[in-house]
Amino acid sequence: MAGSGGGEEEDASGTPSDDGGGEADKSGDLEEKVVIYSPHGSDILGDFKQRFEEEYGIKMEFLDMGSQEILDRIRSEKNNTQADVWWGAPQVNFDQAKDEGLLAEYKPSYADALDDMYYDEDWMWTGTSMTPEVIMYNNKEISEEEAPKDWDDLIDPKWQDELIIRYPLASGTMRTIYSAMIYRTYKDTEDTKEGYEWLEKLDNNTKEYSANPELMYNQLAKGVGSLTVWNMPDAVMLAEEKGYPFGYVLPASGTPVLTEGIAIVKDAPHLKAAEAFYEFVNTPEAAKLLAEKYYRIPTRDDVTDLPEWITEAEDDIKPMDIDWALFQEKSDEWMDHWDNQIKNAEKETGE
Amino acid sequence: MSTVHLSAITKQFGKVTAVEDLDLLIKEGEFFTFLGPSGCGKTTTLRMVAGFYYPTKGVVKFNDRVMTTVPPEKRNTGMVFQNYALFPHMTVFENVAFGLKVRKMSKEETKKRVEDVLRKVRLDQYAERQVSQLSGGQQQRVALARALVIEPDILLLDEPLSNLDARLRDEMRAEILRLQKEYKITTIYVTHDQVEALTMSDRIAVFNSGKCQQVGTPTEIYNEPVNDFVAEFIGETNLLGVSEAGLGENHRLYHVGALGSKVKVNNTSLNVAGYTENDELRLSVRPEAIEVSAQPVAGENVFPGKVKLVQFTGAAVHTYVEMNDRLTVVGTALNQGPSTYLKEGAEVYVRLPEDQIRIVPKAGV
Amino acid sequence: MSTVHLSAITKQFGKVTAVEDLDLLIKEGEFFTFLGPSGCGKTTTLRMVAGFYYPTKGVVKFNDRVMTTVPPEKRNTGMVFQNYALFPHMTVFENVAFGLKVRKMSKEETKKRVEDVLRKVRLDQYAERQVSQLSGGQQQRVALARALVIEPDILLLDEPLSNLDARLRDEMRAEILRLQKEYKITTIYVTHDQVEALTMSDRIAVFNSGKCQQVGTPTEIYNEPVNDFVAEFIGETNLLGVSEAGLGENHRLYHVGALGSKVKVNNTSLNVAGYTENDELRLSVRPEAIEVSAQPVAGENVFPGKVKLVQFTGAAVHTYVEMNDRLTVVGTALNQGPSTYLKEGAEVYVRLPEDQIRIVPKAGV
Amino acid sequence: MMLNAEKRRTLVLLIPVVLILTGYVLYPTLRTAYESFLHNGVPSFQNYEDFFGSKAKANLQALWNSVWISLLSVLFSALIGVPLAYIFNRYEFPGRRFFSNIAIMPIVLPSLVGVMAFMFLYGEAGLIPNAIKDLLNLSEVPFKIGGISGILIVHAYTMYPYFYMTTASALSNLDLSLEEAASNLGANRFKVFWQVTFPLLTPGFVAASLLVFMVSMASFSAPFLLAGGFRVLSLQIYFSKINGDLEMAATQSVILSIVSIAFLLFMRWYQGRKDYRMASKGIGAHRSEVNNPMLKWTMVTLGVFAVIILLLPHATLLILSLVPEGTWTWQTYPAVFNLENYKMLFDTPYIWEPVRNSLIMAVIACFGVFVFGIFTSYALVKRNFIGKNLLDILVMIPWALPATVIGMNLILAFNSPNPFSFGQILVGTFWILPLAYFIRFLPLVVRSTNAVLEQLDDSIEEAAQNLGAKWFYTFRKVVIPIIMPGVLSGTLLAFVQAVGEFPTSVLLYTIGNRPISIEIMNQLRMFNIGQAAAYGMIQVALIAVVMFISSRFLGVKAEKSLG
Ligand SMILES: Nc1ncnc2c1ncn2[C@@H]1O[C@H](COP(=O)(O)OP(=O)(O)OP(=O)(O)O)[C@@H](O)[C@H]1O
Ligand SMILES: Nc1ncnc2c1ncn2[C@@H]1O[C@H](COP(=O)(O)OP(=O)(O)OP(=O)(O)O)[C@@H](O)[C@H]1O
Ligand SMILES: [Mg+2]
Ligand SMILES: [Mg+2]
Repeated sequence: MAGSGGGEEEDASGTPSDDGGGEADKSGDLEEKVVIYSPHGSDILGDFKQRFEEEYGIKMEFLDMGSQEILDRIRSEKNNTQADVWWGAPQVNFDQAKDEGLLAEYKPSYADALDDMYYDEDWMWTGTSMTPEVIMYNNKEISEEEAPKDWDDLIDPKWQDELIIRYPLASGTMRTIYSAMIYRTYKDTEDTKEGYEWLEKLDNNTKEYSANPELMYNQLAKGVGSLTVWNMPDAVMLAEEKGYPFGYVLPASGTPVLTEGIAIVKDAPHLKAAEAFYEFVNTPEAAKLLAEKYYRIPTRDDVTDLPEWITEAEDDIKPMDIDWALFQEKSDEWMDHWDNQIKNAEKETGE
Repeated sequence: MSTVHLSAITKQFGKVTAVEDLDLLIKEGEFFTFLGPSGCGKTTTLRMVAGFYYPTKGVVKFNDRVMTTVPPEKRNTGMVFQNYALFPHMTVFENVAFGLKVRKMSKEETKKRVEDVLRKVRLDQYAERQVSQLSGGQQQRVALARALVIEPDILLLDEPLSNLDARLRDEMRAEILRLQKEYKITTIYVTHDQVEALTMSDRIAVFNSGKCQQVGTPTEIYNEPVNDFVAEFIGETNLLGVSEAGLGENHRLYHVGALGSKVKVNNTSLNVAGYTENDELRLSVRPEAIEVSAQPVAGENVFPGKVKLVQFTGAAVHTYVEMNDRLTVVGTALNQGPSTYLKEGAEVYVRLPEDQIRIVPKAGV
Repeated sequence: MSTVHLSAITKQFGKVTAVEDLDLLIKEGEFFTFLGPSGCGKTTTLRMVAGFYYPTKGVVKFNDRVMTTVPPEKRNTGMVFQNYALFPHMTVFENVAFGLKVRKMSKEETKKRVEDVLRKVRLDQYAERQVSQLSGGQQQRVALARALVIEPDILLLDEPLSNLDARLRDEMRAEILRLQKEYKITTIYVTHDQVEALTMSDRIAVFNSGKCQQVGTPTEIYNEPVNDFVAEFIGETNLLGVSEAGLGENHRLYHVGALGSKVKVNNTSLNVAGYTENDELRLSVRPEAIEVSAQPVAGENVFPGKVKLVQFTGAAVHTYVEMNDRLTVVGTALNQGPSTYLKEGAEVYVRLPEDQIRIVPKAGV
Repeated sequence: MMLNAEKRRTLVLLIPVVLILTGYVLYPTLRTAYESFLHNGVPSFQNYEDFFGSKAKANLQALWNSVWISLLSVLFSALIGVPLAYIFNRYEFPGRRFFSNIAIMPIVLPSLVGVMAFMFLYGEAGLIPNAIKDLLNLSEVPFKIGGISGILIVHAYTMYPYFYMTTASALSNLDLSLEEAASNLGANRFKVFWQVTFPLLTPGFVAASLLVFMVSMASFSAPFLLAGGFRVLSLQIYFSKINGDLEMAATQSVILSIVSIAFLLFMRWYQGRKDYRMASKGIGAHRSEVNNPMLKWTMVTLGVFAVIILLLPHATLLILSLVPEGTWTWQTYPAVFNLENYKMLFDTPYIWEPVRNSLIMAVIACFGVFVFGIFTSYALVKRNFIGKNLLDILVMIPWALPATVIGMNLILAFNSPNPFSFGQILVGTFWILPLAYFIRFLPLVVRSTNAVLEQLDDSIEEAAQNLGAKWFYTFRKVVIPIIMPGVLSGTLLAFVQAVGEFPTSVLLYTIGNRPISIEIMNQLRMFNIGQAAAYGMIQVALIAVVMFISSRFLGVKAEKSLG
């Protein structure tokens, strides 16, 4: 499947690497290997490594680590660049890297298939998948009917001590959600007051801040709390794949949608190979594979036969209109305020 | 203020037997001394009394209480360790005060008594020093003071004066004795200094290789040793192998192999120790009993010889006289000035007074 | 095989002056002894010779080489530490072999020499023991063996026999002397045992509070002490405060305050030490020189008294005679059996032989 | 001129020590300090003004929290570690050796999974509280850990081995006749311990307190996992960094180091007041005898009990590794056990690579700290020179700083060529990690070696020199064997930690030297807690094997000196 997919993709795009039957030919003008930094985990990476190596006959090496760490590391290796491709991180990270001049421009062959929400205006990065945020609940404790339907339901006092929240400062997902909650009113009023009040109420209902997702899942599954906010693909994956008793609700008023992307690192030592890989992971076939097997919602609008959970939800997802540039500018300040003022006032110890 | 009763005590370290089948009864208020060669088990015995070792076999009693396995802190003994065992993190004062503090004595009283005892061991000026800044003898005196200050029921002193000079040792001896008599503290004393042992002790036990050879008062031990080991170990002596050679009215005759002649000995229990037929016999005569003279002397047991060496030891002068190529005897005379010393090489006459000879059996191994 | 020359040595620890302005020249192959009360600076001096302390002032020379700051391992001295300083992680054999191993001696040779020296200190059976499993005296002998086996140029012995019994001590003394003479090792010896000092030494230095009082041969030190400190410190003596009272032809007269009468003393340098007008004077007479007799005796300097105490010390018997309520003197006689002891309370006559009295000045502080 | 030889020797000893510390500790640290005086790239005191000004509330609170949490951690670790060490080293009873080996197992627990194992064990949904609840039919769980109590418990559990090991090695050098003297003077066991043993162990305690205080000042996993909202300085640093405010992070690091160093100086002063060299005459290492059967069996029971508690987290880890994915989510107890996680793990082709990497790098680093640590410690304890305090501070800095900061320091210092990296760029190469481990764990060896060296009587060394041994020979043949227990315990600690090291590894590893901890982290990130646990078990097993071997072969030699 990978082999035929690769062929089609090249037909459609006419990338620099020439078409041709043999693998040897494909690897012709590529460097001997490509180095990928990615937070996608060894399952996906291993899978793609095998497929890519089969297709191009060159080695793919990967470092599997968190997106924040990738940013740190690319920054620290600036003088001695090791990585070719950075695959997978929320767009804020890419924006930051772009600001620091860590990325190289590349406009992929499938540029047309992307909504302009999903790429950088300078083609420093492009989106590969999107991640809507949802309200996730323990369906052993709460029935579908009982579950909150929208963000504002979460601050209802009846959920006192029912929320388990991933500690927001350390999590891109949570930062986005928190910032979005402020931004909802801020965009009109230019004032954070209402947003802060909202967060304060949320803090009231929060029983525990979890340091990592795994702990959050555990606490939620075992009924220590029964509600959280999290991203949709993980919620689906946890329920279907890992047997967690989780259900999710797409907030009625709309939800922030994160874009995960890919970028080529500036001064990449294996540029040609990097470009090949860049293309390779976002062919429709690859996108479909990612969706089916790894619960990623593609950004390309030309992928067909997607799994049911995506097609079903597609209509319910109402992307919140977000000014990401503003987000990036303000979110540190907002989170700082939350950390110092809001959490402080109410929950000293997190106990 | 206790008796100490050791019955049938044996102590083994793995395969080494340090003390074997020891029976001792030390009386209330007695000053009892252990004497014996290095490694004979003195410290080990002391440590069993203090409670740091438990006997492999046997029972330790204080008065009538069985103490065999009572922990050390409940025995109220005061010990001076052979290696001092001073607390390095404390000053001299704190070291000495330790036992009093444990006994919850008031601050002033402690201070008073510590200062008092430090004065007695001549260390009052050193009270605030760290012990690592003291000389060897000073450290030893701290150890002594520490044991004395608590006025224990039983005082265990393991060579407590070995690093002191003669004068200080005299003073300390007097001090120990004074305290011991004043509070009637039962005292067990280990020393290698015979003068110390003989002058201080009420009774002495002589050990050899983990076994007790003789128990007795100092004069008994010195004048009436039960065997050649004790005779030789306590004080100087000349030991000659002998065999019985006849019995007179008030005397016995012994044949001395090395002299090739007979020697006459008074037939009293003072001069002849108990022995059995199978024992090898020895003649013991102390150097100070031997008369060495340049002129022929009258009396029994006079033999000619030649002065080999004259040794000056302070108060006394030892004269080594070669009797023949197999035998040299030592005579001791008081030092009456260099003019009285015999010349080396001089022909002399040696008399072994018949009333000061003692016949002893050879010690079993 | 070196001379040791200490010139104008002073050693201070902070405010404490342990050794003050010391000058000593120890000759090649000499057996030199330091004597002095506890804490007088003997160990400190030894350590400066070994190189563990550097003098605050002054110079240390071996032969003509200045060694003041040469590190210890380059001095080829062998030292027995007062606290032994055995290596706790090694067996007896390894401890003794250490110095040889350092000298890169072959395995067999090492083994031979270590076994040899262990035999000499009577520890051949203990070669494989851990040192912590030895008795105090055994440990001390390991320390001795360790220093002897390397046959150093200079041997430094800090109370090396203090924990040994008299017999073993005799043997060890003989062994040390034999080695010392055989290899002509310059030896500095610290001891508190005066007999040891007097019998072994070629020369002796007497210290007090960091200062050297007298250097001389044993007989000089004993018979001709320069002041009352030396007289009193070496051997027993009776010291009486006196003042000059006249000059005869061959004798001098001194007035003894405590006796309330005059005493005649031979006017020789043996009997009268050098002194100046300002010195306080003391009369020193050794107990063994004093004649105590139940019958009135003829001669000069005879005084009546009463026996207060008779003390048995083995070879000798001390008789304490009370002359009046201010003065008690001690006389020593050889032990010739209990029948010869004087009775306590008996009236006696005491003679102080005019040729055996010594007049000395009081030591400056 | 007077002290020529002595001084020369000190100098020879100091030069390499100072060079290495300057190059690999001081220089990187100064880089960070320098960073803290930049504001938006311009030199200023703005960061410090912020720290004590606009951000004071959070920062000072974090500082205060860090300090008292650390002090309590020291206290609790001591309360567990010291009695255990005492019991296991002083009394002979069946199984003593086994128990004493188990006692350091907590340190084997990989930090992140370890804390998670704790939560699975004692958290609100944990096994123990729920088991008790179900057994006794309670409506609520009887207890749970979390928040501050959780941090303290985890700290005490994971850090008491520092006390345990330093105390154990110091105990082995203690002259027993001192204790005997005390009990002879009438002090009961308790008094003997408090007034004699305890003070004499001061060098050991000082070492352990320093290690624990600093490591909990810099501790990250426990406060982060157990009390997400609780403010401590190490987390503040992390968040500052995440928020992209590197300069603030540097400022906070500097403050944290200053507090840690203040503690170091305090402890040095405390220790310096007294003398701990046991200079008594001869050798008094007679072992006390215990014959009381009551006492003996109490000990055994206590031992068994302690071992069970100590091993529960490991057991939990084992359970987690045996529970297949998806079968223990909402269920209170796991029901299915099999080897699926291990199978999946072993199916990956490169499974042994991280294990091998970790081992090699830990061995390299440990060899370095072993050799270098001994010399440094010797210089610190037995030599007098100007700037000794400074050197001591320098040695401890890598321990006083949070690991992440060390990582940052190294990145800043070595991502461009400089003399200390021999003109190479070290970042991105294999050698940067062993170097990081070396720097980080040097203080462990130095501290634990210091503790035993303090107790060593100088005359032992003098005796060797007097016998003609050169300084180095003396050092090798006399000093080292005697202090071996201390050095080994330090090195072992360093090894164990190096094998599991995460915070600096994550910043510095490359494709070629990926260590185990990174692999565990990656599994966790992919929510494969089972496989992470399985990997954790591999790590535990690995370290256990190494510890076993070392106690078998090296321990024998060290124990010989105990007599
Ligand atoms: N490190 C030190 N600091 C301070 N004072 C010291 C130190 N070492 C020794 N002293 C003092 O110096 C003096 C001389 O000590 P030294 O050890 O030389 O005595 P010593 O003659 O060997 O005595 P002893 O016969 O008791 O062993 C003593 O008063 C001692 O207290
Ligand atoms: N812990 C031990 N293990 C094995 N043997 C020991 C131990 N302690 C002592 N010994 C041995 O037991 C014997 C008696 O030792 P002890 O210490 O009682 O001798 P001592 O009479 O005090 O000798 P010294 O006068 O030399 O101090 C010695 O031969 C010694 O080597
Ligand atoms: Mg002994
Ligand atoms: Mg001394």
